[in-house]
Amino acid sequence: MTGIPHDLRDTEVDRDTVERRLAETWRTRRGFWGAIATVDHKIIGRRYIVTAFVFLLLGGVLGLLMRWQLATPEGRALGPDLYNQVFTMHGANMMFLFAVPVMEAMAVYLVPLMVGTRNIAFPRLNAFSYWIYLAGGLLLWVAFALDMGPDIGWFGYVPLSGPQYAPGKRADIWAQMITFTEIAALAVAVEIVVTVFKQRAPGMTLDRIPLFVWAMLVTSFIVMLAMPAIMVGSTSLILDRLVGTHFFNPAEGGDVLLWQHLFWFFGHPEVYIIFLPATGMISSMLPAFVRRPVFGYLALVLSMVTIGILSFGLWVHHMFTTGLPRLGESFFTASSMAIAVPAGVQIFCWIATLWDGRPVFRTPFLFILAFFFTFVLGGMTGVMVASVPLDTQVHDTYFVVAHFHYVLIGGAVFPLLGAVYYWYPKIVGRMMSERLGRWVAGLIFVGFNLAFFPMHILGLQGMPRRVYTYQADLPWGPLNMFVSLSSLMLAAGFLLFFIDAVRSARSGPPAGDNPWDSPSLEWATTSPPPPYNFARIPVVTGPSPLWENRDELPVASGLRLDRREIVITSVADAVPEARESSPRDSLWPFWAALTTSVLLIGSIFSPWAVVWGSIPVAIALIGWFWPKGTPEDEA
Amino acid sequence: MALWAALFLAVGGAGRAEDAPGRAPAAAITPETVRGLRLVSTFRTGNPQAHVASPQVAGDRLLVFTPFPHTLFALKVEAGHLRVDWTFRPDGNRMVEGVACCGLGLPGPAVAGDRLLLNTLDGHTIALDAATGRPLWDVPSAAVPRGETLASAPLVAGDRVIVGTAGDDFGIRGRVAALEAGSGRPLWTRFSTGSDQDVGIGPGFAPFYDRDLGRDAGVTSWPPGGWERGGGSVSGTLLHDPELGLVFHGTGRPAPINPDQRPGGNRWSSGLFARDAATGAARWFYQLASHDLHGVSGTGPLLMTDRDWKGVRRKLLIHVGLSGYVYVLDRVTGEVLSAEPFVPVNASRGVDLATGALLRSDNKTTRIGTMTRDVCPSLTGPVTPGGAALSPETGLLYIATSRLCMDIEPRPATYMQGTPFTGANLRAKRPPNGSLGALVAWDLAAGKPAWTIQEDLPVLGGPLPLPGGVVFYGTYDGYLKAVGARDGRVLWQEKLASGIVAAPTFFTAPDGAQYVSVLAGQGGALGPSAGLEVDARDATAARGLGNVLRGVPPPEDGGGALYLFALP
Amino acid sequence: MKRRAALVMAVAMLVGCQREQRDLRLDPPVAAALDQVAPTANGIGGAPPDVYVALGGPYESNAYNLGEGKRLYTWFNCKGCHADGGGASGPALMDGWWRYGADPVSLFVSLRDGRPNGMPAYRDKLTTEQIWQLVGYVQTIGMASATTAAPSRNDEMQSRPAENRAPAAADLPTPPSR
Amino acid sequence: MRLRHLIVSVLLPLAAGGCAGSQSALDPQGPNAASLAWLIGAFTIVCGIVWLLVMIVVGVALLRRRGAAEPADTPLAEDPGRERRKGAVVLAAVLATVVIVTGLTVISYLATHSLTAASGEPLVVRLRGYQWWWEVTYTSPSPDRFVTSANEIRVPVGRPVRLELSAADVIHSFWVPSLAGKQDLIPGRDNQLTFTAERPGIYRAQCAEFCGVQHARMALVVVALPPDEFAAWLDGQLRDAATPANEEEAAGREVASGKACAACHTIRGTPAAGTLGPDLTHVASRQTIAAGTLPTTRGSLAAWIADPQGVKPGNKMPMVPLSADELRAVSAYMASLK
Repeated sequence: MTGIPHDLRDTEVDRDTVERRLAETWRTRRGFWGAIATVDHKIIGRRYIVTAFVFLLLGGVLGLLMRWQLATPEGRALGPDLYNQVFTMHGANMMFLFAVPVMEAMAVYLVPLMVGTRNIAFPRLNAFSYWIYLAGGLLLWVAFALDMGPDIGWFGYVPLSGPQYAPGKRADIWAQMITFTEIAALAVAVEIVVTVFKQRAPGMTLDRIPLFVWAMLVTSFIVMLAMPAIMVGSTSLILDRLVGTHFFNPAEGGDVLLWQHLFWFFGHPEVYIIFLPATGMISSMLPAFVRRPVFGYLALVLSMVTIGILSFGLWVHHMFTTGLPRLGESFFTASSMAIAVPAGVQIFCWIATLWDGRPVFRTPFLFILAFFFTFVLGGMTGVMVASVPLDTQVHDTYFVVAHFHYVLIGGAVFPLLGAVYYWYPKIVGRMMSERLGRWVAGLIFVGFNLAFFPMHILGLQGMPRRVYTYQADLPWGPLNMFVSLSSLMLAAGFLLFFIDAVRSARSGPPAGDNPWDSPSLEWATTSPPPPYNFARIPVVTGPSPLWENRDELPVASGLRLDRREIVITSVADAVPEARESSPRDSLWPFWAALTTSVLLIGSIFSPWAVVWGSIPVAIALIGWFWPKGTPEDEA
Repeated sequence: MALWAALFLAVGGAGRAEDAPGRAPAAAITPETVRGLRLVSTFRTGNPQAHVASPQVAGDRLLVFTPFPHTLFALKVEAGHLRVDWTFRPDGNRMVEGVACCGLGLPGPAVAGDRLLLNTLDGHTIALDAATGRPLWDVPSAAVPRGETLASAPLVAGDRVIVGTAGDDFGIRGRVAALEAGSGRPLWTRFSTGSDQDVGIGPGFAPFYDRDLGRDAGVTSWPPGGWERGGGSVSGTLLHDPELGLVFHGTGRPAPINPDQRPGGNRWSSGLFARDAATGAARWFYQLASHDLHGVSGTGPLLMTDRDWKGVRRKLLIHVGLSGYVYVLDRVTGEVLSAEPFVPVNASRGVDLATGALLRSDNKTTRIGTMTRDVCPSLTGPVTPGGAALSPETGLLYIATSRLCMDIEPRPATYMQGTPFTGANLRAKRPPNGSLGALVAWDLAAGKPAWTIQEDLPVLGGPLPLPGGVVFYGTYDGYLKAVGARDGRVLWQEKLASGIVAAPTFFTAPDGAQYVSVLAGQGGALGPSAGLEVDARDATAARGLGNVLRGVPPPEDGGGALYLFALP
Repeated sequence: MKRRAALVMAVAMLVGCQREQRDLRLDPPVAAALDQVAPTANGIGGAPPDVYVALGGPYESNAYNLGEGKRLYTWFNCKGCHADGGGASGPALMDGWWRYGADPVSLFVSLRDGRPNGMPAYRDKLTTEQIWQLVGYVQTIGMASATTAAPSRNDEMQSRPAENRAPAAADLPTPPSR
Repeated sequence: MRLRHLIVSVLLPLAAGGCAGSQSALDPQGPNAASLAWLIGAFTIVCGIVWLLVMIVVGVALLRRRGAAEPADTPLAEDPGRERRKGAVVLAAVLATVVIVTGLTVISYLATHSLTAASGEPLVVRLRGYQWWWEVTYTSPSPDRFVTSANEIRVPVGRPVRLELSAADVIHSFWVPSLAGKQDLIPGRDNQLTFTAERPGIYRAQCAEFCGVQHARMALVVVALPPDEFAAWLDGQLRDAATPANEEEAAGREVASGKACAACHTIRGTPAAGTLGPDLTHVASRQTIAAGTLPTTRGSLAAWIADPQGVKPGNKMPMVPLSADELRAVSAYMASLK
């Protein structure tokens, strides 16, 4: 720190010095411990994204294993026990370790850039969040490798997952993995809300926030309201299993349906936690490829908020066959159907955007088109399963498997893959291959539809979900074989995607700051961005800042260079209010995550782990928050 | 000579309860003198199990019958000292310990002239020479491998011996049999379930209530095959009325406890039979509970008395029911004259005297897989078979009660011969108010208690009312108490080494001295409902008693000891 | 460093496998061999069959087998006499003071051949594997096993702390009922 | 009504097979399933049309400017009037969505109502789900006419059947798609399902809620019989098990009542009275054994008894060691229990 004058402002020196000094202040130290200690949202976001995609790859392999087993009747590839572990792992992995984290990972990387700040709020919490997420993922996968993988389905219905019918620690591992991922998700949600509310670039009023940021804001609120339900549920389950409480034991006053209510009170919003960021990605990418701002900004924001609110009113449509009162079921039919309206608003606004647009058929745009095709179809089957009587026929069948893969893959993964192609140059600094990208989009789109559309028919033909095999005299054999073969095509698409992503990191053409000529702030800095994101904090004058200010973006100045300073702005109008220093790198989040992991894993085996394990956690937290006289303490 | 207060008032020979033979010549023990009672002698039996058999008087001998493995001691009292005259030790099949639901004890022998008739737990009915203890004959009456035991004393009815089997917990098919007293030759056997022929239902069968009619109801009121293991044990009191030539007995609850495995009325379980003593043919039957949900077994005490009932002289049968009601029936017709609760009851709302039906409480029905909480009384029953006695002096019925409630959760039961066929988790509980036990002096005419003495623990040691106006009873915490027969005032008490689970006995020695004797010995921590090695940390231990008796200190020495008290 | 980590990993894997492994089908020859216990003359204690040792005592620490044992305990009417380990007409099991000792071979013989004071023989009702599963479970009632592999409570009436919550046998005072 | 038939006939080819024993929501054989199939058809057509319209509009939107010469890149140039018109169109589309969604809600509500309305005195059958088989109890006002069977529900044609659903262990779900929608069997709760079979036939059903390791092999069949045949069959079921016709079967009966079989299974008329596994009194009269895993033949019975864990790994039936002769005898006996 010597050599830097105290209280050096960016107004006092030239741009080169600013950048040099900022780089010195914001850089991550080299070496192993430096990497562990970093709080740079870009490094953590990158880790998050890569980890999530590794889990996608692993989960995909599990999916292929299932299709291998189901390709022929009476298949012998996996036994029933292993198959049950595999499908549970597939579901739990995809939902808890891939879909939610990857959306949050994208947000961790992109939101600070899109709102024009230098780091995410609570960056140490952000580091902690990643380590916890990683530990949860490792817990699940190491357990699976040890033949201790959960075998109770990703929904873990009691009493099958309860103490009596799930001996051993398989179910506990599943339940505790949820705790890990939910802690991680809640941490990120808090960071994003605060980042969006308080760290937006000056001038970025509420109606100028990029739609992806809006989506993440709504998502973060859903996370904060929905995730506690599942944590209560999974903790209750662990308590039932370990210390013999009776939350789900009907004999002693518990209720097995309580679990389903808790689970789906989380589980349905979960779908929107995954889907809303994807709509945000669509809304944010679309302008670059149709060369127009998105139509109906306000309608889109309102529909996202509406979806966020409505998503809490539909959970019972997962429970239509449990024999709940008819009146309640009718209410949930109506509310489940009602969510089609805001979803429709979004679709119509995007179509209206397309209508006057001048489409540029690049890979991300192809994925957007694939999204339209697939997601609208999934939405239609969603309307079908919302109907109580209809659901009694298709519930827990392959029809539902098809439906939610249409919604989740079509509605979330396609936009995500588009987003990867779109933001890859920003993150890596190089373009992904357009030629391979077209292949990827084509293979995935065609493979997906060939693999999953027939499942609708299989479901209507009576094939239940979660069966490890079926008999030869049932009429499902040919379609299953077709599905399994098609899944290879889908897998080939993903394989190509991974190859492209890895290869392009080394040999892709350099991207430049704004390869797509996009209008939002993240393209206003270099690719990849420097540790401090923006040498000078941009000032926003409209919803499409880079299009409005083609020549030069207005900037705010006056921030100190010798410490990590960010601008705090007001919630509604983004008027600068204060300079705040952002925490520096620290190893404590890592230690805190490590000790928390030890506590959580230990508490699978003994409730005393909570007591003794909390001591090292407390030490780590004390270390984390101990005043050290560093610049951020002074602020 | 004084057979006066034999535990069950199972009156043999001629006569009714009031004018039992051998009444004490003069009431020496009165509320005034009882304070002077002194311990004069003790005798240890050497058996650690719960002693539920009261000492018996046979001629000038006092008989002490230990729990399984049985020993029958014939003692003589000579100037306040006890001397063993003879002992009888039948060979025992020790496997019976595994099929005895509720302890290894049973009441001692019945006296028939110069003979003693003895039931053993492992299913033998044995005739002994009362003078020497030499066995005269020995016939098997119950099959241990099938789960049958004998839990009640044989009944002497003229030249017949009536024996009933126990084993509702093991899915037996309850039966009652008559043997020729002289030879042990079987005369007739009647079952509690099955075809009319097996049950003994024929042209002479005339129940008071129409609902107890029905051809082959012992089969048709069961699911197919259910009656073959439907319980209905005859393990309670057997009673003989020589005037009417009838034998009365109750039938135990249907098996298994889980009601969903035995849809239907489950005839002829949980009821009372009047049978022709000569042929075993049923005269009438009254079902205490159709499709019994709560263990309304008919195995509670049965007594008889002839009284004015609402102005009419009637021959009454009194049944102290496990459902918690004192039933007063006309023993000629089987009509229920009154049924009033003597312990806290919420499993039922009363008895409809017009139809005889027990009115169930809707919120206390039980079904498989569902726990019903706070059902009173408990399945273990509010009264033991020997827990009630009538006093001709006061006209009151004295009942030693357990005031237990329960949580019950029927579970699937599978029938495997010789293993329990119960299908319920039970957890006994305290009643909503009051103590776990009480001595109730019951006014039959009023249908309510004249007075009640609350005891902290269940009262299992049945009452002994004496003509002088004193009632003796033993408590679970080891006190022998004497209370005023009319007012329930405690007059005298003595702490013994172990809990008392049998009724005291009064007798007059040949030299005219009067004694009160009591056989103490509660067995293990949870008394006669369990074996010795019970761990009350399990709430369901000993049919749920673990839950209420947890923490009650076990006796220092639970084994049997006879205490002899006399006035100085 | 790396080698040590690998070693720890390997041990963890072995422990994990042993605890969580689910052998759904026992080979008939193994089952037959598992029947070859060598009890002492008085039927108390004895040598387990070689195959039992070779398999590493899979019925005492394996969660699946213990769970199956618990199911069999209810299914085969053990509860009728021994309650949830508290005992009734049969002796208590949860006090850990057993007439024939806590040795698995004693328990196996008790279950298979019965005992004279009322314990019926289950030879014709259970298979050898099921008897071993019951042996393992009954040991957990007596708190003789590691709590990490003991079953938890059932979905029914709560009668006592579940096997995995009970104190270890060593911590118990003398049997409270006597 | 014509529309209904049209829809059903369009969908029918999808119900591959459509033959007896099928398990398909598109092959309705009773009024419930028919009404549900109609509903599926109606939703499919409405949703299909909507989807097609959206795709057409997307396609047009993409193609209408393709040929146009690239104008100057002025993405922010905006025509307020045009924007307003687009807004109106979007609004109209949203309103149309509201109308369609409301309509669908109403027809699904009406369908729910039509399902709950049943006519006639129903046959009450208790169905209890176990891991991994079904216990079926035909009730009657007279308890001695209760019949317990397993993995097969026989119903009279034309008479409503009310299933009283309960679960012994974990949650299961009863689903016979050709006759009705599914309903869960939940421990601690009572559910009901009423359906009617209109035509004689064999309808396969399967557990639809994941219930553990053998969830996949927890099937049952619903056999719809003409009422008189059903009555005769029920009378037959009331009889005790057939007496052995020859020495081999007699030997088999000895094995069945002496070995571990009797601990779990009931064979009425013999000492075997266990209730842990399916009632075997008339096992050979049922279509399948092991909950739809194998057809009932002497060979499959032998295979099943010899190695239940090989056929259906993880199920609760143990492998009881039997000699070859015992196995032959017991399978002969089982095959004789019609």
